[in-house]
Amino acid sequence: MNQLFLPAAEPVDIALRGFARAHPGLVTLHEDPLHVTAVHRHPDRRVGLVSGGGSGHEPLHAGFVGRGMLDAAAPGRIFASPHNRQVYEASRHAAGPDGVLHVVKNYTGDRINFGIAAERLRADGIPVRRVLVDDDLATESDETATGRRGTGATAVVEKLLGGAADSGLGIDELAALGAEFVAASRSVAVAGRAQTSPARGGTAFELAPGDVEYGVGIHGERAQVTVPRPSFDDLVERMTGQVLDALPATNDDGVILFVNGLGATTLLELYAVHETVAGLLDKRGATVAGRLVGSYVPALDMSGFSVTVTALRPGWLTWWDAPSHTPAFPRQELPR
Amino acid sequence: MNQLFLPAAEPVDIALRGFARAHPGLVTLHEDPLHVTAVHRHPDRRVGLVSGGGSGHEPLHAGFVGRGMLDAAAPGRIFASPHNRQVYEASRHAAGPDGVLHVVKNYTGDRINFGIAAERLRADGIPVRRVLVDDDLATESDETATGRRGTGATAVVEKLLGGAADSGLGIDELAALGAEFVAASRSVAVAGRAQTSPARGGTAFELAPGDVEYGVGIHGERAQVTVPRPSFDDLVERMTGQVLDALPATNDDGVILFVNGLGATTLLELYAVHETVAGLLDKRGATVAGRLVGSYVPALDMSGFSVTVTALRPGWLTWWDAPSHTPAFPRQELPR
Amino acid sequence: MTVDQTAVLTTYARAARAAHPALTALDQLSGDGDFGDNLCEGLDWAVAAVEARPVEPATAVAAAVFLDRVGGTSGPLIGLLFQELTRALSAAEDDWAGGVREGLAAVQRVGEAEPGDRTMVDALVPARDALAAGRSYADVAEAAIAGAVGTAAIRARRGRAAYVGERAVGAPDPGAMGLALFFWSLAVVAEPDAGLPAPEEVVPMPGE
Amino acid sequence: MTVDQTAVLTTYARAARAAHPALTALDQLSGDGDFGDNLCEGLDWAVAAVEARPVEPATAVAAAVFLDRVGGTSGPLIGLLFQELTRALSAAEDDWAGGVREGLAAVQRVGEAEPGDRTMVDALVPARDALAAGRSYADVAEAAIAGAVGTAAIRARRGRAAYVGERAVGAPDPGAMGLALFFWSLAVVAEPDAGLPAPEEVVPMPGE
Ligand SMILES: Nc1ncnc2c1ncn2[C@@H]1O[C@H](COP(=O)(O)OP(=O)(O)O)[C@@H](O)[C@H]1O
Ligand SMILES: Nc1ncnc2c1ncn2[C@@H]1O[C@H](COP(=O)(O)OP(=O)(O)O)[C@@H](O)[C@H]1O
Ligand SMILES: [Mg+2]
Ligand SMILES: [Mg+2]
Ligand SMILES: [Mg+2]
Ligand SMILES: [Mg+2]
Repeated sequence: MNQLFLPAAEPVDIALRGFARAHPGLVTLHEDPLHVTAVHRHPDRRVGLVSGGGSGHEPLHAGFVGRGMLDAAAPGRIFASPHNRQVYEASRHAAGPDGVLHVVKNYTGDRINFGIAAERLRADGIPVRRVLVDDDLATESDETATGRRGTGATAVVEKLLGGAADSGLGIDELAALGAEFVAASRSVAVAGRAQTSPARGGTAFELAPGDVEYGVGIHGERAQVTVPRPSFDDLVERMTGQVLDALPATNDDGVILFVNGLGATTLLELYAVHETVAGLLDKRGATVAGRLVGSYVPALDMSGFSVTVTALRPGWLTWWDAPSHTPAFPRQELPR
Repeated sequence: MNQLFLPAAEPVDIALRGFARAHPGLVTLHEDPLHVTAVHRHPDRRVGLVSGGGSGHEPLHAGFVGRGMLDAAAPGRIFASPHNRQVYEASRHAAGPDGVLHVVKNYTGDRINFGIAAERLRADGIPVRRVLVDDDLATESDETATGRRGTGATAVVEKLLGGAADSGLGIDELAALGAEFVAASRSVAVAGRAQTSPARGGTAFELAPGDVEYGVGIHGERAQVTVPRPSFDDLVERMTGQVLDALPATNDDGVILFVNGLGATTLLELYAVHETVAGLLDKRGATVAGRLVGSYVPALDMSGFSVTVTALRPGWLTWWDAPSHTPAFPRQELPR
Repeated sequence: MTVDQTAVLTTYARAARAAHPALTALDQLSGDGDFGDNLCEGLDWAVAAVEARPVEPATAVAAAVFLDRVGGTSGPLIGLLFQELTRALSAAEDDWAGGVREGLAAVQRVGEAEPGDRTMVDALVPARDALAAGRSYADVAEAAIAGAVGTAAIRARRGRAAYVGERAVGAPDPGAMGLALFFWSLAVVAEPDAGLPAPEEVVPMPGE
Repeated sequence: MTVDQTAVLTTYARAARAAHPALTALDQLSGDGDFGDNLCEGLDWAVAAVEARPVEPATAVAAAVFLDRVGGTSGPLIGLLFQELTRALSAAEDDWAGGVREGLAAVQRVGEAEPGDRTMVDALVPARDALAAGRSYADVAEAAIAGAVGTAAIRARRGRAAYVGERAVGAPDPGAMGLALFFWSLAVVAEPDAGLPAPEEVVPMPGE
């Protein structure tokens, strides 16, 4: 029976200290309430970008704090929303002359806590807008009022918003753009093994041998469908098809393809998935203009992966390719 | 029963294609025989750095190919040494005016295949030297002639050698330095769950509930000792103590601390380990001058982590901090 | 005549303590049972903080305590109510009507609950309307209590109340009852002779 | 008199085929059983490649084939021997002595085996010494065969042979016997009248 290697008391606080200690030139740790802020900021940025959410999805969000992406992040306990005070203080630190933009994954707890923080900021006279990320196709249904969950697209949206914010846009333009980025992004995820339960150890749920969860989320909830594991190619084709069919027709601006590991899935697997999805996109005539492969939005140590596609519009690629200086998001310029 | 998400035929070839496709500006793929080479090279570099080994340890080594680190890498099948022809061709591509330096993890197969490639290169008139990485304390014993395994320190040695090579050193100086880097580095690893068996699925070996493997390797072999899981703090303290006791006394130049995930272990856990080890180093009066936290030398999707410490000597830190432009190794300069 | 904020807060804290068993029982029926604790702890902390910092307005102190330290869904939402009350009361003397109006608006922006969703909104909406109509504080309290009691009949089809289903029908929503006690406290301070029932009668134990 | 490289190679291929069952049986006793396949496939490919590219020296073609395509530990090591033979023979006519000396040195640099470790080195060392002493090719072959046969008595304490332990004692090392056949082939081509035994007799089935 596996158990996480975590200290018994305050694991998130200790981990975040270790994170800040590992990246001293990039992020600053604040302990009361817990949040991290960026050391550097692009001189043209007018709006602070703030995100956050439950822990267990690292490097999301703290790993994306830094010049070019987020100005601050507020981590909750494992799989639990941050307290509004964390978001509030993070936002006060991060606010630019044109206010704060919150990037929020669509979960009730996150919506409420970011919402309360936004009310407090407004009471302080700081302009606040929100970008709600809801990309997960598995939760698309007319019956639930809660809507699609926010998953992998969050990393893509945070990078695009970072690039856009550094071009000097104002808060309303950024909020509108953020909503467009989300509308252009859809994801689906599968799992072959649940994550380790932080509380009890062992896997959080059991799968029959040879089954996979199709349409799994990032908080360890089961998917709505458990299916016999298809062949690798069939599985990847089904996922790619589902994502592409849900997107507006892609055009000459191409797409961003993000193959995300859910925690325990190896880079070897993720790159094989990447190669296979890219081949399918080729066949469909979609040009992959931007790529990201790695475990950037995991669900603790779940075995599985997600595929996210963002249909680009003119100008977006510049923001995707813009340099960023964060602990975890790779975007570097070569020396000339 | 978990299974890897990999295509049935030629998983490593397909993954490496997906890798090269994901990093087009940094690496070039060669398919026959399989290897990757760097697109860019520092103008002062005179010696090509080449590494390789079994697959399943990604991002090692291909992820470290690029300006500032390796000039080429040759991946074998999962957990199997690359063929000498892969190493030979990779080395021919990568050779500088002063030859090729091979960075080899201490395993019989890797030694032989890199050795054969070296003989072939010498027959072609290309100078070749080798740095053998053997940092794993669990395999330190007077009885085995094979010596300590090469594990986590490989990432550290490849970064340090990359920086040193870019300062224009010659092959003999680099080979001597590489041996010093290795002599100054020791590692130990623990696992709470074995990796998924690529052939059969399921975990490669079973651990009794509540046990951990202490002194595990990166090829899925069991450790020599299975122990009841100590508390997080006790475990980290035991590992840190063992590593520090095996190193030459650290001095004012400080150490590099590398906390490495074995595959399924989350960043949350690794940063908590990092914070705890760093606290213990503080107590021992060792200054942490360089840090690396992440799953850079995993054993497929094993749950566990290793701690590597490198005792620095004057000048080494410059090489550690030197910028590198590779798919996986983070080393960036902020814009001024 | 200005209603004393500090008196309202201390009265509210006493009333909530008196109703604590019933509020807890109501949240055990329809939630996780912590609403009574959340509300009473928050009010006790706020009263203590006001004693420690008497120069600050009591609603401002209560806002900070509820927003920063009180748990549960209700804690920070109640904090928003206090925050907007602070703004309104500092802008215009005795503007409880404006504070409740803006507080409810903030609660709804954040919580996205509509009237009839079986939440504290069902106490706040009739109170806001009674205040806007310029009714007496006792009338406002009665409107809030009636709205809260009315949640007992709701079997919500959407939102979080939907999870509870039939199980909770017959007993009112704890948050709505807890907020009704706020308006009860306001009335007791502003109109001490109105003859309102005791808090234990306003929030009876379910089933009694 | 120059010994014809191509003839040595084709003779070697035929001899290895004849001894294939015995070589396989020996590697089944002490290894994984693939040595006979590795050697015979490699030699057959090399012979075919020489026929396709007759201008290149046969040892150069064999070196490329064994280094690039033959599996097992032995394949590329044999490739190194052919590589060094190519260098020596192109530098000085008929310098088989120099080629074997350098080939053995390369095999030892790479494989780190010492004489007595129960490997192909135990056939190569006596052959190298006999060649260095200027002995006849038949004598060289006999020295190599004797060295290889002698591995049957070795219970190695270190290196890969140590894994095998007692189980393999009594039968010789397959790699050493396979390399002995190379020197047998050299002698058969260089000194056709020396009257050496047939390959099946040089490498008898174990236990016979
Ligand atoms: N979205 C919402 N909007 C307004 N009030 C809400 C909302 N959700 C819950 N509430 C109120 O919160 C009360 C429960 O508070 P509490 O027990 O502190 O929270 P929790 O349910 O998190 O334990 C409910 O009785 C209801 O009145
Ligand atoms: N380190 C070494 N140096 C020289 N020869 C070796 C070494 N290891 C193995 N051999 C030779 O290789 C032979 C086995 O070859 P083969 O069956 O092709 O390899 P494998 O053991 O990989 O299957 C052994 O019989 C031995 O003669
Ligand atoms: Mg509750
Ligand atoms: Mg609760
Ligand atoms: Mg064999
Ligand atoms: Mg073999």
